[in-house]
Amino acid sequence: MKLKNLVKKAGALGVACSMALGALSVQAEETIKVGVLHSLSGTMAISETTLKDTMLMLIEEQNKKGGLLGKKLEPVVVDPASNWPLFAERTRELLEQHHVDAIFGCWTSVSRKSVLPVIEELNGMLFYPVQYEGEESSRNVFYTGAAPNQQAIPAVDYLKDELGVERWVLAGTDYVYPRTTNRILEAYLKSAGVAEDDIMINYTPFGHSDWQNIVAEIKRFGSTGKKTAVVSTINGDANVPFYRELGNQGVSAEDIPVVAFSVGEEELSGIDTTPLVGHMAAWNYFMSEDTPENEAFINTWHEFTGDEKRVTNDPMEAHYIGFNMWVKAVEKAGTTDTDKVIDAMVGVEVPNLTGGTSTMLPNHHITKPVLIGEIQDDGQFLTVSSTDELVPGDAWSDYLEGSKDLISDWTAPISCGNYNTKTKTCVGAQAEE
Amino acid sequence: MNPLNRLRETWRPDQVFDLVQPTPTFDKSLDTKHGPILYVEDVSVSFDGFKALNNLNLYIDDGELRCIIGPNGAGKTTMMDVITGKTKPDSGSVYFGQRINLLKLSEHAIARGGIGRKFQKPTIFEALSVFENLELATASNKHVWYTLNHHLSGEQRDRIDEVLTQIGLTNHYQQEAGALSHGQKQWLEIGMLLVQNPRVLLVDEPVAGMTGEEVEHTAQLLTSLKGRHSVIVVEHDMAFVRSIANKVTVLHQGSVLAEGSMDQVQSDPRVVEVYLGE
Amino acid sequence: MNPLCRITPRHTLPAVLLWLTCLLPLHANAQTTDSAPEETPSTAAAEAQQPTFEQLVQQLAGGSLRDRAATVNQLSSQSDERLADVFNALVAGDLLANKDKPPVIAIRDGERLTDALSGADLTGTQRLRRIPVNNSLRTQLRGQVAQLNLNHPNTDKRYAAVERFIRDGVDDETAALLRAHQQVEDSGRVQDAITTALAVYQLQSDDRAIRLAAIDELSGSLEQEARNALRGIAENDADAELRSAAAEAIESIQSRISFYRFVENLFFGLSLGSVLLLAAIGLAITFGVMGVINMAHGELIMIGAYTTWGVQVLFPDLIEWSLLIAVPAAFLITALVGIAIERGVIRFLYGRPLETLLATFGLSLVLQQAVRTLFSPLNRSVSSPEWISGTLSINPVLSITYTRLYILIFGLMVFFALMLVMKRTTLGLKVRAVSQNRAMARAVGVRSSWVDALTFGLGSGVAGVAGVALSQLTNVGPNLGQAYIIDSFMVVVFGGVGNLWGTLVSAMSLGLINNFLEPYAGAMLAKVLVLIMLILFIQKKPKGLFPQKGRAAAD
Amino acid sequence: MLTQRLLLSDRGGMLVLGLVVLMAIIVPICNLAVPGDSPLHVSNFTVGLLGKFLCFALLALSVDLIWGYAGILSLGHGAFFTLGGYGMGMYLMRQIGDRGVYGHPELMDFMVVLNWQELPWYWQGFDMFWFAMLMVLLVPGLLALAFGWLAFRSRVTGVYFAIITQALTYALMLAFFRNEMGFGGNNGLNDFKEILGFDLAAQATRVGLFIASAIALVLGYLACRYIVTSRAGRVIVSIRDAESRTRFCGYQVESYKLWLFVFSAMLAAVAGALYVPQVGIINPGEFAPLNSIEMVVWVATGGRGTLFGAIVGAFSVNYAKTFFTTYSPETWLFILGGLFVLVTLLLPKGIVGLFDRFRRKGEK
Repeated sequence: MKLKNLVKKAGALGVACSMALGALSVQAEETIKVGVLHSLSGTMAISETTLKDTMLMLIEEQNKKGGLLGKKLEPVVVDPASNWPLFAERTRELLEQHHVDAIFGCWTSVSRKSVLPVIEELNGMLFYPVQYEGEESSRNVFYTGAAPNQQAIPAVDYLKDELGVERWVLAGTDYVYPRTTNRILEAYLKSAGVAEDDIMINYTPFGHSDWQNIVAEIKRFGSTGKKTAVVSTINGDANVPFYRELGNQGVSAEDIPVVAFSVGEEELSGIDTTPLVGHMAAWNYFMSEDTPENEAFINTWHEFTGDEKRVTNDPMEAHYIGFNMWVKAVEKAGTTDTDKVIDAMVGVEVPNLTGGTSTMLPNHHITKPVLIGEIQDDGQFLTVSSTDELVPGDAWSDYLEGSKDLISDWTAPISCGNYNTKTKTCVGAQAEE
Repeated sequence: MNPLNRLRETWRPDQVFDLVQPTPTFDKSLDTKHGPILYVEDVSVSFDGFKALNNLNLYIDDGELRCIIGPNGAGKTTMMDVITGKTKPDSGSVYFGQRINLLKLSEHAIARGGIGRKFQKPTIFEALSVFENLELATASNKHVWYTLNHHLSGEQRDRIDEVLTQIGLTNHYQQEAGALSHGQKQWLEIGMLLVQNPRVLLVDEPVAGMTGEEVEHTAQLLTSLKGRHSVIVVEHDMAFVRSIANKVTVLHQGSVLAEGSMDQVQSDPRVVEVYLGE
Repeated sequence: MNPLCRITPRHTLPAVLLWLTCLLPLHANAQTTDSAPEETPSTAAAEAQQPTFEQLVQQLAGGSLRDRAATVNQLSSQSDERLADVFNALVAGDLLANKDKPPVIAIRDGERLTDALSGADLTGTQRLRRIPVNNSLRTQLRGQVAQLNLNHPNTDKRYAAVERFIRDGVDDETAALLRAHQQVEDSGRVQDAITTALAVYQLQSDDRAIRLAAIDELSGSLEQEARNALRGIAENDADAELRSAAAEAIESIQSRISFYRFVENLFFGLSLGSVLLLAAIGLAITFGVMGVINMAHGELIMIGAYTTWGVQVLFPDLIEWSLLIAVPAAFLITALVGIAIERGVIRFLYGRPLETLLATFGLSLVLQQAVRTLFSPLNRSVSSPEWISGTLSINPVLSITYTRLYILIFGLMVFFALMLVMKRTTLGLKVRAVSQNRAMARAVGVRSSWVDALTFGLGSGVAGVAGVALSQLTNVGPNLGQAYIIDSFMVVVFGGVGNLWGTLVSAMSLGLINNFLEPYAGAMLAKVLVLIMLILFIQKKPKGLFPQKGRAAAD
Repeated sequence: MLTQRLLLSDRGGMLVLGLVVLMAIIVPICNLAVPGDSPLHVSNFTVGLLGKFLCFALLALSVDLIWGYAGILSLGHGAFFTLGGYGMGMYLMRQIGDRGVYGHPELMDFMVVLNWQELPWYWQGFDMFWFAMLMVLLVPGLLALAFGWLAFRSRVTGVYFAIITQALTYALMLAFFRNEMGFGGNNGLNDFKEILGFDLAAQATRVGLFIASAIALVLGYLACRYIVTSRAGRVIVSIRDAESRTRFCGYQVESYKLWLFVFSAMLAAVAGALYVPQVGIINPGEFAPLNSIEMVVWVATGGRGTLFGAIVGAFSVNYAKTFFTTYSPETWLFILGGLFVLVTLLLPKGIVGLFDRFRRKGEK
């Protein structure tokens, strides 16, 4: 009797297991599949869900235009749940189980780092839409967000030259993007003759909510009579309490302006912006840009979401550019074969939403305009400065000890992500390839 | 105490490394040549200002069966807690034999040293069988590493059989302990004390909730222990106390009110007053 | 003198502003006439090509920001009486324009729109858009406006104006202005500020005696600019005596500052403590008194915060009152959710505290995702009413933010209200009875299930109320709860489970410790150190700061 | 005799263990030998997934040992798991050598970015596999020893213990997030190249790691069985059911708890060390208190107090998570959260208890 039950139990488990395996191996169909790898739950859902919707919209629009190479595009959405190992696992799933031809995804640096080995191993394509710290280059990744020289350095230039800022607070969340950006900025400022004493660097944990001390300290730091500004690489959730504390302690944008690299329209839509008016952000796109392309994009977005109040932001534009570049490259290559598309990508030009034309560079970064905007009380930005020409993204910073001699060039004959221009060699891991 | 001394006290080797201290070997040093095996002297305990024990003095002779009675709140259970190391008194001293200061030992060391305790509510390991209950309690090396590989010796098995007979559970030895009747659980708990071969047995209300027949059986069991072990019984049931005791101590408000034979005690006017006053 | 006496109620501000708009043109005139003599030659030369006031104002509507700045410059040399109105509106974002040629320029005052040039009523005109201003422009405008504000009836405004003079540097001309004003000034605070401003000005004098006197004067000032000016002398001046006098003055200022900084730190610590208290106090009931390890506590706080948002969305005209409405609303809603949780899940799990942990953990996931699905994963914007924003500045180095102050007071009020409920009402009595001995309480006729539901509802409701307060400090989004749950448990455990006083003391002391560690260790390490201290403390006192004593607690 | 004790008397365990062994044999064959287009082929993705589940199962085992048997709820087991993972991660990082993006022969890439000049002392020795593995066991073991010694000695129990273990893992998380700690901050350790000279991207290495995890799970299971079926195991259960009785039987309750806690921590660390090369990244997020709660939920779902229940729980909850995050990303938290509530309410003994109930019904 007991034995029989045991057998039954085993049988049930076996069936369950085989169902499990079967369910996970879905067969490919006659469409071009596009992987969408953005967290829909967990802490990052707040930022990434919008990007998933953007991708769905772009794919839908492309299908309306007749798809690509005569085939329909099919989005494959998975949820890596803000869990970094899960990002790697999902990437493997997208490439191995679903056989997607390109992946659009990731937000945080750590998620990209987690995905990187998998995407290289399985030779996929990843379009990464968020501003990041640089110091990386992969043949399989296309960086459509800003590198530090496309965001941080122009912003500091603006503060220095236009507002006459002499004292600098570099405040950031303690992770790799602020660390690297601040190191670059520190080196840059020092090279511009700013004294050590005039730079204050402060790091806080993720989601830091008690800013009383730090804001008080910034206030004191800014009270020496020299014009002071805060360069903020504070991440996501910590921003609201930070700005609220600034407002409450009476630090106005005229006294100590804050220029942020991670605060966009979407973040502002969750904040009462009245006390923020005049603080700044540096991006490559603002929703308030007055161009026909942007107007069309915003209209499509509102139509797609059915919500007239939804805002657009910089990473969305990055996906817009990245997706159009990929479409163009596939058309140019006439196939979705990864190697051919990767080769076709370099040099592709598509219009961006701010009235210019972005180009994919040999280092897999793109050219972008740099805009500085001031926050208005309606949660939008007022562009106060923009570069005259598009700035090419730089994978390796010129201001860091380890990387100033490195360049990235994925075209022949160099074909290397970290090529040392002095020793004329390809260093590190890629040396063998 | 100045801070330095206090620091020194906290970092005394036996305090710091008390986890790895060897078990004190009691029997060799247990010195009962002056008669009493347990000395409780001037012990006071208070909880939040309430004095549970108030300068209590109590001496138990080797091999004696002593009954302790007293109204609720007289401090009977607290006294047991102090002897077994569960509660540390505010003042006073408790000696086991002439030399062993019980206040310096932890509960398990006191138990290993030969003072067994039965709780008011039967506490046995309900998930284990009767035999396993006794096996766990059996006197042997109780260190972690030893128990990891240990099997019962023939001698220990014999001792368990013997106790099983003594407590009348021979036929139930495979049964899950949780399924025993209330009385049987009480006996099993006494049995668990016996397999440890204790010198002193503290038995808290052994017959509460028992049927008449069971009470009789318990009385027999306890009197049979006299001589080999010192037994301290705390009980409310006067008839039961009369049936087993030759010496009775009456506690009241944390100290000894009267001591003597059952008849002596019952005729003591202070005792009468305390009991009638209730 | 009590610094608090100097504070004027903030509510009078709008009324005063209105009055001001009537008065301003006069000062504007006065101002321009004052400075007229010096400027006359150049102004006269430029007069020929200079556009009219009307043209300039219309120019404001178009062009780039840089053009606008130039226009403002030109305007400031104009002596039109409408100028102050235009500037005030521009800096406040109340100057509107449409795309006509030439554009209609309107000034917005609440709902009312008036033409900036003709003063005609334009209320109801469509397609008027705000004329954008940026920081540098705003700074420029503020400087202009500040001069005009020196005679403002509001003390705060006058004070701010003098402050701005100090900051921008006092020259001969402004010094004369200030001296003149000092005679009529009746507020001590503004008097002091003017004295400082003049002393800063005198530091630059050629007369050594005047400079020494100025240093002496400034040694009593807490103004940052005063210190900077002194520092300049202490470091660079050629005169050794002046240098040492300045250094001494700085030292005496520094010792006062460090005292105020200590007071500030104390306040920061207490304020952080009050946030912890609010977050933890509901848990002190559900976990401390009832023994339910309520992992969904954070989500109840979140629901409270969302209620505030909901109130503001439902009654957009009542922003000033929204918090007062939200407090009872949040209490009711979260209490109901709490009662639902208790009846639906927790009542089956009494006596199994560790299993309540698992079930409520599941619930917290469900609640979070529910909020994501219902309200989107984005943060919601909760605005702060006027009366809660801003600072109470006691002196130039010590100011206390109203939000923090109110939250501190609010936290204590909630605490004492809860204390009263627990100690003075029959519900409190029954709660304590049930928590100590469920069977006994039932035997004496307490309906324990009813008490359980109400107690849990009470704890949850308090969590919701905390959410209202937190919505003024932090993000209102699905992750709000998770940010506070661990801290809340730490506070309750540190204080001693089942002891409300313990919760208060532990929240405040954790807040203070954290705050005093932060400057030395950094925000991150400070938190780690506090946690380690907590772990070690629990080893020493396993039942927290104020353990429950007696026989019942022994087991 | 030992076989009888460890296996034969434990039918559910035999069954589960049998399945694990079967999986460890079939999956590699189906992955390596069966051609890719065959329906029997098991993809690399599935191998990785199952390998991860095996590590989680080992971790669940360690939680169950301490919670299910000794009744000590630790909400900080994620700390030991992650520390083990970091030990392995440090070894793997050192194996990168000069193949990092900056080509520095000794320093990790993130150290170059932080402008560090030399390798911190605590990174020394991790280039040797044996040393790294020793540390994988020792560091979490010593942490558990110190922490447990303090906590058990002062009789911190139940809820209090749960909360301070949570504080422990939370403190570690915050500490490891700091870049100054020298463990790569939020990015953690990633981009590993090879283990013991085998290329981590190679299929065979993955299968090897998968088999190693299966072996670790089986050995871990047998070790746990050995403990719980010994007399020490009975003492441990007695401590759970009647702590003071056990104490008055002469057992030093604290040292039993302590050694079990240390053993459990080491088991968790081994799981972490095997987990890291398979998922390719370790970062402080693994320390998050929520992760540790989730581990407890696996055990509760599977059935606490039965070792194989922990394995069943780890596999089923994680499988459900994988399944729902793929096929119903918007609602998986509802389903998972609801599952936890229902399991605690309706299945106090977990899935295993459910089977038992069916069996008992069948017997009637």
